[in-house]
Amino acid sequence: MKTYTTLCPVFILVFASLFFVIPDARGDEKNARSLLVDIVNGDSVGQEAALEALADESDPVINAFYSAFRSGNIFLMSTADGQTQVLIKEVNDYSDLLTGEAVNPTGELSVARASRGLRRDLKRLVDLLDLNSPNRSKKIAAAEKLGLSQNADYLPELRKRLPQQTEKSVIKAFQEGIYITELKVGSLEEKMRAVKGLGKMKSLPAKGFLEALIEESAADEEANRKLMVEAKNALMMINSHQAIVEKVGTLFRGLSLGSVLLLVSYGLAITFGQMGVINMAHGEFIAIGGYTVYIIQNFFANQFGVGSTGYEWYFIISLPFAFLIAALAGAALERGLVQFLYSRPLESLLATWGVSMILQQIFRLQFGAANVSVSSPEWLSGSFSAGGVSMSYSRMFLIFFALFVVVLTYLLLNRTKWGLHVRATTLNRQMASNLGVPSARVNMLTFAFGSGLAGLAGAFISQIGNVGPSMGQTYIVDSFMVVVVGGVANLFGSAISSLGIGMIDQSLQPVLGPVMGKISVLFAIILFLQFRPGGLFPSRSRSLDD
Amino acid sequence: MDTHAPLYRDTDLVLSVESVTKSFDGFKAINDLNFYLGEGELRTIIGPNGAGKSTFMDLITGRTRPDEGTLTYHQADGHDIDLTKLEEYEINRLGIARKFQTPSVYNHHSVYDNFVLSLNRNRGVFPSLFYRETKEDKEEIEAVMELTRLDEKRDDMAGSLSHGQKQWLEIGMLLAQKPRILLIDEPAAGMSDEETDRTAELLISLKGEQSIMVVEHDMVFVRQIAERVTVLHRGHVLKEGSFSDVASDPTVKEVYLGRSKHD
Amino acid sequence: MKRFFPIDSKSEGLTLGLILFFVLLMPLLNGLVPDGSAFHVSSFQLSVWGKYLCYAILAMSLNMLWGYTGLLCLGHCLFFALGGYAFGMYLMLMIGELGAYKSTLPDFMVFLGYNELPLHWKPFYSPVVAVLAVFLVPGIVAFVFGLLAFRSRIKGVYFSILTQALTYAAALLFFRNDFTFGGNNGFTDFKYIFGADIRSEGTARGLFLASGFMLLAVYWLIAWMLQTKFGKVQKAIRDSENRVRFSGYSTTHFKVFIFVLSAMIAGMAGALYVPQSGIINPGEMWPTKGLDIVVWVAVGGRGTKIGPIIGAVLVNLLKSWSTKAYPDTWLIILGCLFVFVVLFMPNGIVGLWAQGKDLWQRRKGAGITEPEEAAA
Amino acid sequence: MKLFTIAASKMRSLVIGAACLAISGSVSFGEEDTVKVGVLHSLSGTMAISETSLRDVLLFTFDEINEAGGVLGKKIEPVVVDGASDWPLFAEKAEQLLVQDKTAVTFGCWTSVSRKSVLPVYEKYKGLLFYPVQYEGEEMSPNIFYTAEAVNQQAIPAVDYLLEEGYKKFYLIGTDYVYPQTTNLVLFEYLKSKGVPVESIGGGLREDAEGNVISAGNYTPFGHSDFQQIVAEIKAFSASGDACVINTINGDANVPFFKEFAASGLTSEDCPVVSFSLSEDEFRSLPAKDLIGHLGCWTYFMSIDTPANKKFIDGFQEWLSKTEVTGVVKDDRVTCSPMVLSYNGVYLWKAAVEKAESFDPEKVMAALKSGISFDGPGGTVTSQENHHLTKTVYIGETLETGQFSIIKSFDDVVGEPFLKGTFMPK
Repeated sequence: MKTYTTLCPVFILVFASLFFVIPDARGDEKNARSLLVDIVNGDSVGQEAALEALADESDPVINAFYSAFRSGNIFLMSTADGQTQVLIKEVNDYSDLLTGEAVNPTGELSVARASRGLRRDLKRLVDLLDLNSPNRSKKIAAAEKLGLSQNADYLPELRKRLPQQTEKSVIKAFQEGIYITELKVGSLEEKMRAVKGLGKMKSLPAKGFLEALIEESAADEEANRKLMVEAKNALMMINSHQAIVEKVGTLFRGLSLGSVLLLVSYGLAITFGQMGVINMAHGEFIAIGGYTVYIIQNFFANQFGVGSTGYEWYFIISLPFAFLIAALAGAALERGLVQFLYSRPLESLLATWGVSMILQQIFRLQFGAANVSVSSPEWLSGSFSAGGVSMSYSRMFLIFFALFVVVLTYLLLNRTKWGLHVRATTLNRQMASNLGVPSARVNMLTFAFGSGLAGLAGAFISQIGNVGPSMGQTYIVDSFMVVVVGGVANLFGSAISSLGIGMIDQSLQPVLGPVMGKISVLFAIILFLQFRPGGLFPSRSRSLDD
Repeated sequence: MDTHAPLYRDTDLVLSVESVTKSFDGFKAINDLNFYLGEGELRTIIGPNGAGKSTFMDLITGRTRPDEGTLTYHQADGHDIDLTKLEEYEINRLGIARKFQTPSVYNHHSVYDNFVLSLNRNRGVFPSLFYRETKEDKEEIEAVMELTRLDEKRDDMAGSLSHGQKQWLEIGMLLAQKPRILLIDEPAAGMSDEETDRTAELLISLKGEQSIMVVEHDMVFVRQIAERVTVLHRGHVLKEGSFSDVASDPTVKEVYLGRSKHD
Repeated sequence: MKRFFPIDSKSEGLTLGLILFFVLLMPLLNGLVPDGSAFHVSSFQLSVWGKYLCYAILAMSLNMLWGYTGLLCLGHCLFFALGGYAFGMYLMLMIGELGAYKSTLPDFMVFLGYNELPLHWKPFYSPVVAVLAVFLVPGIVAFVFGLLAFRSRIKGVYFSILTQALTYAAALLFFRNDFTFGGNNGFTDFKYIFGADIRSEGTARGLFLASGFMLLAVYWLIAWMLQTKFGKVQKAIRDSENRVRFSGYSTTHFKVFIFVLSAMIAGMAGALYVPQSGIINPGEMWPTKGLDIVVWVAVGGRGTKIGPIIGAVLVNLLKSWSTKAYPDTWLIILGCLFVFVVLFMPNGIVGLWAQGKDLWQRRKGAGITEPEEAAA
Repeated sequence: MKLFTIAASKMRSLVIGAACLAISGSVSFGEEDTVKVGVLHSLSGTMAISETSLRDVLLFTFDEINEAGGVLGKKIEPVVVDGASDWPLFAEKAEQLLVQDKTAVTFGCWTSVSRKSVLPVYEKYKGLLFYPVQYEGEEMSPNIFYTAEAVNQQAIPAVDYLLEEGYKKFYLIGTDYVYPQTTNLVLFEYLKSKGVPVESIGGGLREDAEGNVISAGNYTPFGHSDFQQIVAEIKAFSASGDACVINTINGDANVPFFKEFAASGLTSEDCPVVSFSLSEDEFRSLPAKDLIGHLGCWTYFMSIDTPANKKFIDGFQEWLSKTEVTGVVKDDRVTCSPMVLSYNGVYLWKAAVEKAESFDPEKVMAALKSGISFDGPGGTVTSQENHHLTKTVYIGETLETGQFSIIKSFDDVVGEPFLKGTFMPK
């Protein structure tokens, strides 16, 4: 394995080369692929030159190369004739970096690694190349990123490409990048224009730079008075916009936290709310869901290879499995234990707590005490950004799925015979049973359904959090709170309360910090229940005497 | 329907309920109810399911609060007390005792202790800690046990009594409180014919000493004890009068038999 | 006489006598029997048993609430910890300048850059204040929470869940470093208690005796209360709260009183526990600890006087033994025990006798004994 | 009340049992050719995630030493107890090891609170404890030897490296307990002493009434699972480039943090995260592809290419394959710094015992203080007078395999437990 030296100053040269045509180090024309091979094989001088030359290229292979290089998927292979061939591995297939032809590696492979500096340079190169990307959001991100670096070298590049842009949002991003850079490197006149422009477009990223500008200018107040006034104006506009953006951001984050709470507590709302069983092992059903995803992920990784199209499906496939396996475990628990305890809810608490301890230790013995790693499929990675608010795809998916669960549960409970039976049993177990509701089966199915929902929740949590033996413990107190606040036996109430708690938690966090935020929410809930002991939507169907 | 003028003015009143309304989620369980109970009177309240009988009892005993209207208790010394401001135990201490539909006794206490707990004294936290049974207390309990024919069961756990005996025990516990008003919810439910007869006898024997309100479904029983009957319908007094008057009233018949006309 | 010696039977008296004998014997074996002897009790053993006695007191206090009044508190660990913290504050100040920083301030304060002792710490130089606080702090917390909860008729499962949330929130609060109670590390490394060296054998004996006598005192208190009318009301609330309320009792007052008393006893147990365990940290308030206590009571037999003591000692002995003998599977063993107890021994170990008798009678087809069952 | 007959008999047997237990405890059946050594780690509960590995490596080390003839001719007889992530239980178990089992030395503890909990016990019985996990310092018990990394063997070199790399903005984030708070406070002072302006240190500051900074950085509760807000803040903080994150988040909470970090589109090229609590072992539970290029700083990495390390890893893997101890996970095992520091600890103890020619903790400690060297898998370590070790510090960046590739090393860094105030402007 070769080591490479850091190439920071090289980068500046790359841009210089955009204007002054520096003769290629080798003298002959090279395509992007051969330049990339140079980067892998070359010494620091060769890399420098190759990087410079690459800046003019726009071959998509550069992007693929970059992600392969950073994740150890570029290989060196000694061929029979003593030459070294550079291979790139995408999913499970190797191809020759130089020619792009598929290769079946025969010799010994060694991983080629990029140094941190080289990777950073490559990343900037990729960012720069993204200016030409057909993908709109990549283009915007690139323009913003370059602008934020306030590097004079990028200015001409941005200016040059601005007129070519057609889409409004892209134009805005380019203009923003130019302005922000001008704040630092422009003439006074340019600065004035930039400040005004940034204020007008309510540029959030510019905020810090404007503040810095004001501070700098304060030193020489006389000369910069006008600029300072303008900058303060712009800052005011930005601040008011920022307040809105923050609210929207908080809303989204609250919604997403609320959806997590909803998913983890909905199963409990059914087993606890509808059936009156205090299932302390609820958290372990969540863990069952998480581990199911883990097993299926490993299976797919073995079967199709990480990153393959087949692998990308693992998460979707694992959802029904997570549901089913948790539901089966739930059914087993109901038959084996819970059914004997319907008349003694507080004892179901104790017994299921014992079950929870057993399950946790079984997870530990089976999967090891450490958490296991579950990675998101490509289509759930990354985020979507709109007007300064960034929303990750996994969280957006989560919100939609929470909605789906709510609707599905509603339909099941209100449009099916089973649902009718469940509701009847909730109202009066004895009566329903006397009226011919097959209560044993209904109970089992209900409990299984609730547990299945917990499994689904676990599947989702695997995408945003831990999968481990005690992952369920994190959520158990929260889940009970959600159900109690919503009003036991009222699923709609649980949905509302989880969203509400999520929102309040997220709006308190920026003010109080995560720890005090959470504590305040808990105390608020305790107080709230003093005034509304039945929760948001109290049920009146309880028999009168206790 | 127009509101009734007070129907009962010929004896002293113990309880006046005026223009009381109570609704749950927009459903008016009690709707502009007016009701008066006289000293020593035995009143029976009947009405179809959902007429608001239980809610009515809940309102008197402080279990729920009215949205509108007044509930006034007339003390023996002439003072009036607003019941809507008081908690259940305070109302009970005024002398209003209530028996629930399903027998509500202390299953894990002996019959004797059930009565001890029902005596109308030493009911605060500290008085109960330092309470000592007096001769008087014993005598009172013996008397009630005899009345309810539970003296042979005195050391048995209440939980081991038969359903009918539990009903009697609860009635006895009410009597041990020496209340001025007895509210009794379906006393005959689950009793054998013989027990029902005895219950009727007991209630009639109490008449005059205590004011009694009985909510009952069993018409045979109602006929046995009824002096004055109030018919509740949709949270409102539909008819008030003697049993025969009420039984022959066409609207009452309609309410009980042909409700579809109104719905 | 029974009024002041509220013992129901000879066997109960015998049991109590045995406990007293045990409490007196252990320190004697520790102090009088020489180290090499087979009958010597090491001060380690003594402090382990001292801790079990504290657990037993804690279990008794919960049983008072759950077994006899039907209020299942999942946050009883909070009161235990609060009592422990209150006494721990005194112990921390008694370290004086013997800490790592040779400062009069507790180490963690020096550590976090405090220049001066926070105001609410100052009274804890006085052992009298500390002992009062051991009762008052849990008492006040229980009073405020209980008053709010019982007034708004929160009961059953709701009450349990709320108490769990309370202790969870409190634990998060105490985990904070700037809450002035040492954050996650809590209080450790005590040196002196009432002027005596906390590490000496004599102190260990003293603490053990104190725990033992407190256990007997609490036992006496509970037994005495049970045979008063108050005790009957307590059980009546468990069976039918409405009937009690409609018999002219303010169940709210009774419940608050019991809750506060129980919290104070738990606090006292915590205060006795801390010098013997040598540490108090917010982990003691974590919701699972609250469940632990419930399990002790359930295993021993709730609603019985002796059950919680048996349960607390037995479960802890089992835990202590199994964590060493089966480090990998002890959780499974314990979990199975809970499930077994709930399913087959609803009245715990103490209830086995009655259960066996009942079974025998039923087989004979005679007698109806209702299983003792606490109201939910 | 017949209930009590059974109660009484139960109680009776309980008391007898108790007496028996007490008696058995006081008798020790010490065999002449073995020496008892305690292993005190959490094998259940929340900390089992990390601590079970240390138990495994300790048992391996004992076997390795026993095969080579033991210590002073005696075979090591391990006594393994479970602290169960329960701190008072740690103290109890420590006392049990010292009093009942009469162990010559204990290797154990992970969290600071567990160490704080057992510290008085070791001081009371004049025992000896080896503590192997990076910690906040500010402690030097006469009865504890800290093979652990002190703050100046992790955080300071890491920051030096970042400054050297040209990073200008530092965001501090951690779990709300003593180690992160202390480390961040020390770093805050250090960064300021290096000329980093206060505005460039992110995460928030808290000051006391007199304006002294008493807390720097953003803190979350244990097991925190929602990092949306914090990552949004970091994204804004790093927008202007040259920013990095200094992460002292503990255990589990790292997973949601890194998942959120990656999901927001941030990569190590934009804003690297340097973590002090994430070793190879913890990395197994993190999705490696989200972590490429983030940094770690330890005194050992599994990827160290030396014969000593190769021998250690091979030996451990071989031991794993044939061990019959229950609960040992045999597949996909890695080695990491706390494991190696445990390993080093055992060998240092052995060397010290041999130097002192005694198992007496006080003599062993004296030998340790005189300076004993051991060529461990992470390079040579030397015990110091102040109960800490001099060792080599490595900076590594994570690869997609969950391993670290070493990018810089600092030789012979002296462990210094008391750092607070060191970097304050005088």
